[in-house]
Amino acid sequence: MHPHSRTLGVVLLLALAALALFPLVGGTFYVQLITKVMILAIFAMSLDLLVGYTGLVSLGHAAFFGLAGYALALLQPKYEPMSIFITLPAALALCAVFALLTGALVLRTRGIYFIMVTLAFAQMVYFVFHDTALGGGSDGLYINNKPLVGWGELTLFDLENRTSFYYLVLVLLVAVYLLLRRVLASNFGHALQGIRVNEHRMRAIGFPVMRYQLGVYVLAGVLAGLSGYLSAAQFGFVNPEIISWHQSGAVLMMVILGGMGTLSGSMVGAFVFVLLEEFFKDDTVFGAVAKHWQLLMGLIIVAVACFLPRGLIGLLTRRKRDAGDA
Amino acid sequence: MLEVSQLSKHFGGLRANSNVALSVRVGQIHVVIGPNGAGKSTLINMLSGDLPPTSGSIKLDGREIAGLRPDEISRLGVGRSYQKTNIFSSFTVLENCRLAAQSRAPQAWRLFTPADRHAPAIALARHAIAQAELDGREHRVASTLSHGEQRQLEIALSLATAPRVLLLDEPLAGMGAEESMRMVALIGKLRSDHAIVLVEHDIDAVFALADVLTVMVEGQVLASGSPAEIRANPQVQAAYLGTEHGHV
Amino acid sequence: MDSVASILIQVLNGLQYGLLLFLVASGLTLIFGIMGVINLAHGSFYMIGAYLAFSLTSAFGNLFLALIAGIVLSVLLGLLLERLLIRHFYHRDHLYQVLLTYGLILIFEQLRSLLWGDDVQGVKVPELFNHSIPLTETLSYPVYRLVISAVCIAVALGLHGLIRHTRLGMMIRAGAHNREMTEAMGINIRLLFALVFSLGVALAALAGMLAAPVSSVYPNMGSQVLIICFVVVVIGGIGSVKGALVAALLIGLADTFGQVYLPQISGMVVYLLMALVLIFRPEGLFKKT
Amino acid sequence: MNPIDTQHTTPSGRRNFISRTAGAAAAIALPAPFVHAQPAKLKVGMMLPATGTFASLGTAITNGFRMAVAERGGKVGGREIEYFTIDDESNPAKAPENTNRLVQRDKVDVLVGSVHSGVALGMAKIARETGTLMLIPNAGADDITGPMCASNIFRTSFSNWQPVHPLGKVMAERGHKTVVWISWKYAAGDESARSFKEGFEKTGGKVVKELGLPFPNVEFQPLLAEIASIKPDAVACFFAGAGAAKFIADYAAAGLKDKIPLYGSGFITDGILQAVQPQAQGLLTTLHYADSLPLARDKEFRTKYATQYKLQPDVYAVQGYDTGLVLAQAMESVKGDFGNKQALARAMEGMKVDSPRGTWTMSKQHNPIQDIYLRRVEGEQNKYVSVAWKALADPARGCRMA
Repeated sequence: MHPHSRTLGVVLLLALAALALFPLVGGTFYVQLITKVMILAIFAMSLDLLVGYTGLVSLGHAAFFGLAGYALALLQPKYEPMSIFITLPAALALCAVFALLTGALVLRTRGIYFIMVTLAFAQMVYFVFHDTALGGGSDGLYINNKPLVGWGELTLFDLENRTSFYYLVLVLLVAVYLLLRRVLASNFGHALQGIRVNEHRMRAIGFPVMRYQLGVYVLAGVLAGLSGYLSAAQFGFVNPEIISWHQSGAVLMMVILGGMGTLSGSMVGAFVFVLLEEFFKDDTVFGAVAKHWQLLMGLIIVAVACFLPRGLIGLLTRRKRDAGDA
Repeated sequence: MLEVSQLSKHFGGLRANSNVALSVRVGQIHVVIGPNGAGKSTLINMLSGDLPPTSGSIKLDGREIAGLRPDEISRLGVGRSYQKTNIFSSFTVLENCRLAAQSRAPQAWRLFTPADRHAPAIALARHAIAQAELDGREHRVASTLSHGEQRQLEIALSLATAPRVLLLDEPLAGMGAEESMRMVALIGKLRSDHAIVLVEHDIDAVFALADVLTVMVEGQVLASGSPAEIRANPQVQAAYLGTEHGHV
Repeated sequence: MDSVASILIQVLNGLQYGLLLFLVASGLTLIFGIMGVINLAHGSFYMIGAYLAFSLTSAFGNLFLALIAGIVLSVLLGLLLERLLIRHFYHRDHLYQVLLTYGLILIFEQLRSLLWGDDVQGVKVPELFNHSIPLTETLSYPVYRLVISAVCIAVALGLHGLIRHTRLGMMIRAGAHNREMTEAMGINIRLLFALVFSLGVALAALAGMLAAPVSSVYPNMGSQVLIICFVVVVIGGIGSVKGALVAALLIGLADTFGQVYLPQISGMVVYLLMALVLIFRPEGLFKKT
Repeated sequence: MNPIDTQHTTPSGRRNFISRTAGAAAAIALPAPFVHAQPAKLKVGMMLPATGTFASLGTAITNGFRMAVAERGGKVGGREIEYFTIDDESNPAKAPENTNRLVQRDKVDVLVGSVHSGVALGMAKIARETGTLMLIPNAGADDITGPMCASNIFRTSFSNWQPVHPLGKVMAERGHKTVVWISWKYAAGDESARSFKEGFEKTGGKVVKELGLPFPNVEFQPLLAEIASIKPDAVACFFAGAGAAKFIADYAAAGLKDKIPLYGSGFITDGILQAVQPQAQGLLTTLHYADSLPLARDKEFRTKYATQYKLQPDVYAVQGYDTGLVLAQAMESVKGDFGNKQALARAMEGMKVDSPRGTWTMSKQHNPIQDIYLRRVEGEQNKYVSVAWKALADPARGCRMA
């Protein structure tokens, strides 16, 4: 349905090459920063699946991000690592179950309701971790060791090494991107896009819309969980704030900033969003205004909402079609 | 094929349909006419599952389908078109029809096979496009089609779901004379392998196509029979044909 | 104190909290229902109201004058925002409304920081109401809280009268029902929307002003209120002022009793309530038809 | 671009963009000092809240710290200080990353932060991993100088255990036998609750009920009704900031003020008295600082601070100031040789700090051993009443550092 433009392919390959070479030249801090950006890119793509492709505007996507992070923190013994082959599937399964349960409820609603209800459910998860002793309350929990990539005595590679961790995230980012391209080009993916364009007619031509939406809701939840798991592993720390609605708002902003309904746009959005935040906070550039960096961020967000509905990718691609291009 | 009896729909105190009955079989076009507000669209919406009936029965091949969801009814072989064009306007013609065809295909849930290589759905889609006489426009984006072509696509979308029963809600709405003629011919051709329920205002088209006519007034069936019987029915003449010439 | 009195007092507390929530949520639900706009910045208007009360009370030395001036200012703010920004988002996807109003939250919060600083500030309870009524041997109930409840009830009645018996109310009802039809009836939809939006802003700001003397004014005070009000709107049904009232009181009571009897899960009680409502009434208790 | 830019240029396009903008800006903002003189500057990373609820606390700490350094001519141990600041937003979720920014990008020698305990815990984790010297000017989480204690992490403020521990003794002395405790249910609230209970029950009193509500919920009314029905001899509490102001106002409005005396951790009356002055009159609290302390050192500090910043100093300003003092004294004792970490740590352990709050000593677990004062609210001030506990040391449970 959506032929990939050759230029975009070339740009993506160049970006991949740059990312692959980056740790050879970048300082420790920047390697970590780009790791974070790549993790957020996975997060943003997972949300784009809902917002951009299926037309479901969720303002509670951070719930999955946080759940998986807490799953890692709670599963792993305090002072020793645990195999990623146990903790990751468990974290993702938790997200899938949560998506299935809440999805069955939130998908009964539409439009504004959907936005508010997703927000409220995420808020509920926030309070579960914030108010109960389960996850260390408002102080959160430490993850003192990175997950072990291996089994028993056998270790394939060591994630304590920042470069190894970087490459693991890079590989996962590419894998998620390819997976989603494949899924979006499939019958299932086309059905999702049909639902976004005309949900009513989709029913009339025989699609059990709710089941498809639930399917994509679970998929998006699981992928958001993957990014949350990686983020928790990277920083070794989880806290209720990773579930807060500001986190959900930020990732929504990334999706739109980059250009929703385009996987590459989500990745660009994650990158630019983090970069802007870095930039505005820099008091060598903005002096006293840096203290009020959120003001600049707010202005940018308003400007994007007003003038850049198709995001940065929309600036580059001059296609008139409104349909999602992968 | 499709048997409707005692079908009623109430919106609060308003009786949009009361005890409506009709039946249609393959090879037959059953036209429903009536003035605005007679409840024709409500009837179609109940048959397609868009509106749940308040009471009554809709049997498809003897199976009760009243109250099923639209997608369930669609998958049982009932296709419908809409009075107000209701297509995937940002998709191409082929994409529109392939999507519709896909819902019939056994591999609808396969996550990793590219849809545009999904042969059964594409074959079905192309067949529907040919039937709706849209050949050559497969790769046009739906929103760029002319009004008449969009109406054809509306029909093609239903056809791509390989229905046995077709519910057509004013397919000629907003069409010019020439476009209308083409559409009438198209619907005529579909008669041979579909059972068709047609709601239409255009009097010429109605009498050109109808095998059976049902006249509805204020949510009730006033009369039902062959076109000749209806024409001769004094009640219909008094209540309807007589007063609203040319616009049945 | 016997348990009956204890429960009665908690009911009073729950109702008072609920009524205040209603004031914020009613504007939110009207803006949702009539204009089809999702407004995340609604909590900011509550915050702005509270800060206005702080500044204006010290300027006028009197909360009543401050209230009046504050309402005028917030209506103006509403008109300005509607004219400059919101108006261009009526026909756009909710997504962009979310984005716009999310950006506005950040902007308002930083402007607040620039204008008023980041300290906690107090607003004096008006002398007239600055005493308490003894309820039990140890506990008394502050008169000002009763005043808040009374004002909220008056506003609720006023809203009811406005919607049922005035031309604006007729337009609001028609607009909530069917936008195109309203336009066809020759109603100036632009004017209607501008009025509804300012009404919403004024209601939220009024709630903030009323609450300021009991809650103090402080940074980020709007966001907590906002999310609870979302829950109110979801439970009550979008666009239904009556639904907002019932839901707000329900939440006020649930939250109050949750804190006393289920302290372990009190943060979650209102969300569980919402989930329950969603299971049985996905469109809220008072779905508008 | 400045050749001595701390950020190494790389061929990567993205990387270049970051470093170019930051580097170029740095070159504009700091032209001369970048080409540095001898000896090298000491890089201090200040990670404090600049936005949100705790923003004013961040400002007070920064002011205090800079004042201490300025008193020494802007130098510590003969080395000038280069500041790196970052807004931690009081958001623990961003703490590890923000800390990394200072430690790994800016390569700071010393980390100073933060207000929020969650943020400080996130910082401490990285400080432990990287061995960066960390000075905590506020966050009171017991764990930091308990199980998490480390040779390179020092706190110049208090542990949550400290300020409320003497409160039990104070209340017992006033004849209260049954007490209801109320606070937010979060780490600082829970730690204060435990400490208070321990202190009070040692005197034979009883905490008859512990009430709590989710942070930062401020709907206290139901809990006040609960207190009224329990009718304890007294109430003890821990809140902070806006919530504390509202609690004091609500407590008075509910008519409890004159019937059941209220006591609290000193934080409940800090920085909010302008908001709830009338309702708070006469309130007794315990903290490691007070207004009108009978100390010349304090009077001098307060005058100077008020002149310099046009602000009244508070406990946070003092903590910031002490953080500066600790760093300066340690640097002086190693004569500016920051590389000698062991000597630096030795200098800090057991260090006597001549603070405006009174002289205190750095414990072996790196937390102040300090006097806790009983204060009474008079006007807009927390007036000194007496020393509630002389030289109180945190028990530092779980700290395995010798």
